[in-house]
Amino acid sequence: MEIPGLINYWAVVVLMMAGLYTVVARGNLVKKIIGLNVFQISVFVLYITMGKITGGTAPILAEGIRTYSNPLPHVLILTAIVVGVATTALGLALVVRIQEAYGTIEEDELAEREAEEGA
Amino acid sequence: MGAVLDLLSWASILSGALFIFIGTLGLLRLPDVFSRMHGAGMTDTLGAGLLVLGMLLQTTDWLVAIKLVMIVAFLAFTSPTTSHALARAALKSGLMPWTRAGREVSKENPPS
Amino acid sequence: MDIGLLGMMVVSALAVLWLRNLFAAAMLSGAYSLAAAALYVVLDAVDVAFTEAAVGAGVATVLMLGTLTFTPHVERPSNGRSLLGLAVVVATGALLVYATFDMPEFGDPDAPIHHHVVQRYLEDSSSEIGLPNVVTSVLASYRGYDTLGETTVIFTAALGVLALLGRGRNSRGKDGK
Amino acid sequence: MFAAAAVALLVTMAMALVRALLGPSIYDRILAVNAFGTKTLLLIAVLGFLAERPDFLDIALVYALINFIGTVAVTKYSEYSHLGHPVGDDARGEL
Amino acid sequence: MRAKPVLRVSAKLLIPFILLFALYVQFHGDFGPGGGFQAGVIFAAGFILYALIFGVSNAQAALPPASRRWLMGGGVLLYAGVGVAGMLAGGNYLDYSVLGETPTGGQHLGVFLVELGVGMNVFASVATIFFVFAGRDVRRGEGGR
Amino acid sequence: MNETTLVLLAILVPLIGVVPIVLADRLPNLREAFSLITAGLLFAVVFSLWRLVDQGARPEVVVGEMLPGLPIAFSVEPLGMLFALIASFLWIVTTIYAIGYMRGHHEKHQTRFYAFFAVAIASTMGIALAGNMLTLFIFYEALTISTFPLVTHAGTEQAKRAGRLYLGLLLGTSIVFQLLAIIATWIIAGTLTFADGGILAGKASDTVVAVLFAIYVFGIGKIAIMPFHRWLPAAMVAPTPVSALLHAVAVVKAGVFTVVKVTVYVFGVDLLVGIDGAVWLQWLAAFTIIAASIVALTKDNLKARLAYSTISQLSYVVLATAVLAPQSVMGAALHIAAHAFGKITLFFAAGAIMVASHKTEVSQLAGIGRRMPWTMTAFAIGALSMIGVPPTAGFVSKWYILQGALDAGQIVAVATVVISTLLNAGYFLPIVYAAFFRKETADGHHHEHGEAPWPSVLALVVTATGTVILFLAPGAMLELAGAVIGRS
Amino acid sequence: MGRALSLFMVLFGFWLLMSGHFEAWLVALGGASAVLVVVIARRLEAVDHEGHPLHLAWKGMAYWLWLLVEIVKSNIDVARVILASPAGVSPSLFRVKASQKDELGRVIYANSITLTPGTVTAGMEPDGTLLVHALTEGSRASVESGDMDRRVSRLMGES
Amino acid sequence: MRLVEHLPALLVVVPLMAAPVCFVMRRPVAAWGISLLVSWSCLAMAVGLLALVMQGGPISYLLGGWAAPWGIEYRVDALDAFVLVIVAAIGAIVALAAKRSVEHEIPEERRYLFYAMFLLCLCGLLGMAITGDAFNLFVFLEISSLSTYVLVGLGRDRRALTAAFRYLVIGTIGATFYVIGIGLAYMMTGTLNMADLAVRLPDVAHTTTVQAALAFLVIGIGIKMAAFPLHLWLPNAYAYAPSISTAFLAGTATKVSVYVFLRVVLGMFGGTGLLKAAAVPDLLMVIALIGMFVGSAVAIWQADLKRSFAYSSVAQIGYILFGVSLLSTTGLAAGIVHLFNHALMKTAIFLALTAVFMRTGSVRIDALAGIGRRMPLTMVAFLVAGLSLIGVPLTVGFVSKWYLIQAAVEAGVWPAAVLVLLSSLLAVVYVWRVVEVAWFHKATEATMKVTEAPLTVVVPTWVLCAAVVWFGLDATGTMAVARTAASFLSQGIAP
Ligand code: NA
Ligand code: NA
Repeated sequence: MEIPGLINYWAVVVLMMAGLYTVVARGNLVKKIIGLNVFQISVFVLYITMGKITGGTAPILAEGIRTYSNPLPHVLILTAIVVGVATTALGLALVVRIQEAYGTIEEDELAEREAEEGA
Repeated sequence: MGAVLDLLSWASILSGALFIFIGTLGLLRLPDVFSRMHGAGMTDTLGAGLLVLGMLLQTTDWLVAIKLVMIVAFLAFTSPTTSHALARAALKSGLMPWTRAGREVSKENPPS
Repeated sequence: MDIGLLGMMVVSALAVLWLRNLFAAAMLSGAYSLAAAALYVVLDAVDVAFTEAAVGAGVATVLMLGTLTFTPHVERPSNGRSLLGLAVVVATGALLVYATFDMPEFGDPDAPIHHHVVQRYLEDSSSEIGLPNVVTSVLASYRGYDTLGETTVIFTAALGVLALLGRGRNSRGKDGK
Repeated sequence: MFAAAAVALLVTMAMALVRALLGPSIYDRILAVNAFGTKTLLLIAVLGFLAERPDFLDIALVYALINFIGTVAVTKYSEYSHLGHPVGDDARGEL
Repeated sequence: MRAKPVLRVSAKLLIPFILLFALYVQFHGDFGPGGGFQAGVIFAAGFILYALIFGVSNAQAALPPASRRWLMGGGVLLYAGVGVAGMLAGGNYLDYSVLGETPTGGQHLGVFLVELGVGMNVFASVATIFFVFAGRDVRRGEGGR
Repeated sequence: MNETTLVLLAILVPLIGVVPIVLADRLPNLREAFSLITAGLLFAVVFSLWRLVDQGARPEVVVGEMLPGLPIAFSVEPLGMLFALIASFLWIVTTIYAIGYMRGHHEKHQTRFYAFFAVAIASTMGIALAGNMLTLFIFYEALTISTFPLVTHAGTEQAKRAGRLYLGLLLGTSIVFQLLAIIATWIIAGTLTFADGGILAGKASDTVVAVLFAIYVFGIGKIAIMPFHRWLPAAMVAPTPVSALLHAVAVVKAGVFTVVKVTVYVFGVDLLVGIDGAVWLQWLAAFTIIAASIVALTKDNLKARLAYSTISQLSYVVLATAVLAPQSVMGAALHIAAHAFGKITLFFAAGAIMVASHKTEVSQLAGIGRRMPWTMTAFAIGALSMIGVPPTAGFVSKWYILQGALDAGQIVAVATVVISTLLNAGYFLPIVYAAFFRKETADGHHHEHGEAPWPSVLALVVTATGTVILFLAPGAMLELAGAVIGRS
Repeated sequence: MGRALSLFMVLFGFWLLMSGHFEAWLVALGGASAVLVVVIARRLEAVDHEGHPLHLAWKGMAYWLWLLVEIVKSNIDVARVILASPAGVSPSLFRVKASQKDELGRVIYANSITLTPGTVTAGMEPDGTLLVHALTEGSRASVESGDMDRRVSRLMGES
Repeated sequence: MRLVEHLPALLVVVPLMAAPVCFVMRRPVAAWGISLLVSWSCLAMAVGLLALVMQGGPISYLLGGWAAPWGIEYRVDALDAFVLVIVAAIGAIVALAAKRSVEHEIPEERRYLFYAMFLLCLCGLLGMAITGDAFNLFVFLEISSLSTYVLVGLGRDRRALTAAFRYLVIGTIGATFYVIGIGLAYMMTGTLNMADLAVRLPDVAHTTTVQAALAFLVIGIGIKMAAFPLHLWLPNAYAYAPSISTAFLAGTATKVSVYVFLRVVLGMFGGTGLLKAAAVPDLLMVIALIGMFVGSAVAIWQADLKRSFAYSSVAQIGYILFGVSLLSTTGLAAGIVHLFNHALMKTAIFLALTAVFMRTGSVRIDALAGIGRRMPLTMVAFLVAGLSLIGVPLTVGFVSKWYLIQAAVEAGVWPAAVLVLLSSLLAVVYVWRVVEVAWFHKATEATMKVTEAPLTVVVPTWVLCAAVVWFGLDATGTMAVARTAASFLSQGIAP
């Protein structure tokens, strides 16, 4: 495998790990959503990368073009992006409600307050 | 004719890129956010303008040409608005421009 | 080209994750969205780039700020914990690296992905659907059902936001629903 | 030549990104990201020429039209800590 | 409507172009990048810009909740309804070929309609989400509900 | 009425009886009348069925397929018939007794008591008449659950604890062991239908058969074999009629019945003999008999002493079965009947003493025989039957057990029976002696009393008489028990 | 109404220029789209002399050309400063009075200032006073000279 | 147009289209009426499909008329149809009970949204169960997930919000893992059609890419089905969601995820030989057994009964996975039939708790003191379902247990069989402590005045209880379906 190809996947790995780590380790709920976003974006890059053909162009048919990159991953990722936006919107709505209900969006403080109420 | 156009186009693109580069350099090297705005403004105006001009000269498709022109036109509308909003917000937030004298200039009493 | 963009994308994403000022993070997330859009263009995914552009520039930042209106915009430093989390993340990363060992080369025209289902889309869509943009053909027709689902997803999210945050019809204000 | 322009844009994007990372004020970051956006827009346009596919210009056009919405939102937020003012009848909060 | 002049003027100038561009994107997705989703988002972005500058209440007045509701629900129903139409015309669900005199004619019509449905729904959904966030009162304190 | 209808009626009559009982919630007389009528009807049904079986009929009824290949089915064979006869007869007596007891004691929730009693009887009928192991298991579990509200009738903390132990041990053993054994049997044998000579012969290795047998035995918690015996003493907290149900009519009897049934119709005596698969069980039963008897000696609480006596007596049946000699298996069947009549008499007596004199401890009973002569005479008869002295039923069953053990040369079993007989005498005879020949002690809180309410006395007189009759005229009982081992 | 019609024409033109497809179907869609946008813009109260400054169309051309030259010049100035000595700039914040009476004129003036690198309008007060940030003394002087102010006033027909 | 031919599409599209109608109408009662109508017609369609499939074998429906693998295919075999019936049946029953409970727990102005969400969730779950396309599954997974987050977050207790958020975060990670897995599989095969994937994956099974795909899929789906130790999102989500949401989700959501596991992991990768090579069955068995014990044990200690039975669900997923882990026809059939059985009994339990909550305002165990006599219908229903959870004969729980044990013994894993049985004793404890409180404890002041719940809630609960007994008495039908489904699945698994 050539280095350029690897780099794309490395980026995917880095984004994925960074996003996931933020989700797991950061206590701030907004940060978790951001982390989730980055995590999802790594998948977008993975798909789009696999659809590329060297020497190909965008899959919009035109005269005189032989090679098109694979449109199917594009279609899938369009859907995934929409899903990502939808999830983000919903997650943030929950964050707002949590802030209003608890006065904080830090996970450990939330845990403390919930512990006060009893399991 | 084609060669002349080509040359013009390359020159335009090159100088556009140059202005963009210098503007960005300003973004990096100028002392505070207000002065950096001027650097950024260069990119939006002459940098973008020249670059697009270069591309314009390369294309034969009038549809492409029109879209290029529109890009510049819209940039010309949004760029000053953005800068203005930004500068106003920065001032309102209490951020004071850096000055040669090194003294802080109060917003209420700017040197006039 | 793609390497540079990817690099910037990764850097800005990392910065977004790193910054404790969520307001600043929201801003920088604009940068990685931009880099991503450019990257998609480089990788020939223009429709995806277009979507990223519209969403990144028009919606994402605004949504994030809309949330920060209600929440503190500085993240409290957390006590550096979660070795387990780190282990999970490393394991996931390792798994993905493992996955790359046998992947087809980047851009390889002989990769299996380019030789099965997609061929019909590229070869026959102009006669079967008659639209130049193959992405649109696949999106709206061959896999139109996915897109119906996608529309429903957005619809669901909007309803969900309304259900969670919307002001009641009977409470004050003209709207919220 | 387009390739050179693209590379130059890439370099300046990186520079803008540096400013976005360095800050120091929030406004520096806004400015830098906005500048980053302009360069991306131009890069996408150049890429269209590079690939000889003018379809990409529509993407650049999107950015030209709506990139500044984010900036407006940010400045509004930084001034009023709220995106929606005026929510009711009060006239506060206009930009 | 006396927002700060610079932004006010720019917004008034730009918004019609943003909206029209959104419609352009909506109807040219067949030929180039773009389509219903992108168009819906851009269209909503126009309203978001308006709300940012002139206030949410003014924006809501221009785009009342009822119309948003109809657009949201109608968008989904339009898409799903095209599928049902395909069924009624003797094809499978979402088979557009049977909708026109020729299969490609049917496909064109079907794609056009479903993209329109997507656009309507996405526009209204995104606008609604924004309005809900931006229109919320900050003063709801802890334990609010 | 044909035999199929009778079999189904045997299960349905008590179930249907629940309806009028519950409906008559506010009318105690009517409710109890319904209970008695139902009990009487059931006995009539079972008796008719016995007449048919006596003439050689072996009715089989398949109700329906529950799991693919596994029907809910009934088939009547002598052992089950014997069990059904005893249980249905004793239900009548117990109901009569309960009417006196429950009223005398002013118990709450009497409707619930009669209703669940009826369900328990229905379950017992199901066990007795089950045609395959699955059906038996279903009714076995149904019996556990339907008796739970009876055991915990008092609703006190103590009752709750007893209920936990009851449910925990009975459900626990049946779910973990019995079910496992049944499913394994199904896989090995491909059938669960009871058959003469068993269904496992030649289907599995000796080890598997031995292990499976052990799992069965431990899975039948109702035999109260040690170490799964604790539920029985704990359940003494329940009203006396319930104790009668547990000890005599249904529950523990269902346990030992199941052991005999599994031994004879699932494994087949010959199969187990061939592999010495039950020797360990003899030892365990022997241990339980002796240990429980010794514990009984130490108990001053009368019902607790009776409870440990039951644990000991149940293991007689297990021991007799484990000897695997035809005579002793027959003895086991006989002992089910003998113990039922004897133990129910003892419990009725204990309950009557409690209702009439509010005395619960053995040490309080000095001289009570003069105040309650009927009761204590019956008690004496029951005690003799427990010890195995003529003219009581206990003698008959012990006789067959001993004979079988001697035939088979099982010295352990013989010794156990002998030793335990002495122990039985040791914990029963002093009570009888004190009741009739010692003076009432002046412990301060005794009061003037005579016999318990007449229904209670009537009931215990009937069962005591039954105990004697089974000795004097054991014909039917011997015939049925003999049929179990193929001798008629 | 005239403004609405004019806006329609502009938008329709915008559509045709972008579209490049002249099939009847798409042109009709373009027309419908433009109508829709005009209707919405009217609801948004964006179709007024600010939102659609039809009256400035012709004079605007000349002004734009002039501004273009100014932009080029100031770009070169600022570029020189950045390359020579970024630390050597002498920024200042100062007030300048916009002489236009119409707010639209002031906005055009303010934006023109911002468009020319070296100066940024950082505020506008109701009386027309602009708060301007300049990068160098030279750029400040060019604003204070009032040349641009006069040209904008002329554009607006106020002088 | 022959309606029967279009059943697969209509089953999903009808609730999908009903949701916007509810939303546009904005009338809570009308929304409820629509939900009721739609969910019952879905049930009718699902039953019809099951009948068709059992008679005539698998059905394929090409959406958009495009042949698979180019278009999206609906493929209905016995397993799909069975799961569809489960989901639709639970949806229908819950819709019946929803009105009063929703009136009790959801503010009036949000009720129509609740019903719209319910319909969307139903649509998503049905879509997941019916689709034959791996990516389309993701889309419907998200429809159901997003609506689920909302259905949870609408709970009255503020902890519902944090629970929903946590569910959203973990659920999204799970879904994203799924997408990664599908992406990797797609990369090596070029197809997204499940049947096509099953054909093509064996050829590339030796690649690390496909192996990693399997791992991502297993983890992703494992999260969604709350398999131990990936279950952390579930207890709070079930505990603090509105009662009726819990009743619906407990009976459907994890069930469908298990179905996805069967369909994707076994169906697609069964032929690759990777499952056994990667010790997936062994791993699954260990996880299943631990999950059974941990879930049941933790359930015992919960003061909040919804939480307690949520943990019980974790344990029950363990049972299902145990059956699956054996990979034999009996094991799979046991797992599949337990999907159905558990849906019945758990929904009945949560509906009973819904009724309790309506009357007492709490489902903490001490709030049930003495309630047995005050709400006899509700609590007896609870008892019946509880007995089934224990696995008492004549209930569906017994049937499940029977086949699980049978499968374990057939496979020769006796110790596992014993463990399964032992763990069901824990169910005795957590069910019986409720029985004790309800019938043995004295009524408190709070429960003194409590009366029986409205019939609209009690009747649906009893319908489920009747089903619990009915299918416990005669399991030949359900087992026939489960066996058909299982044998189809197990045929595809490479030795
Ligand atoms: Na498109
Ligand atoms: Na400027």
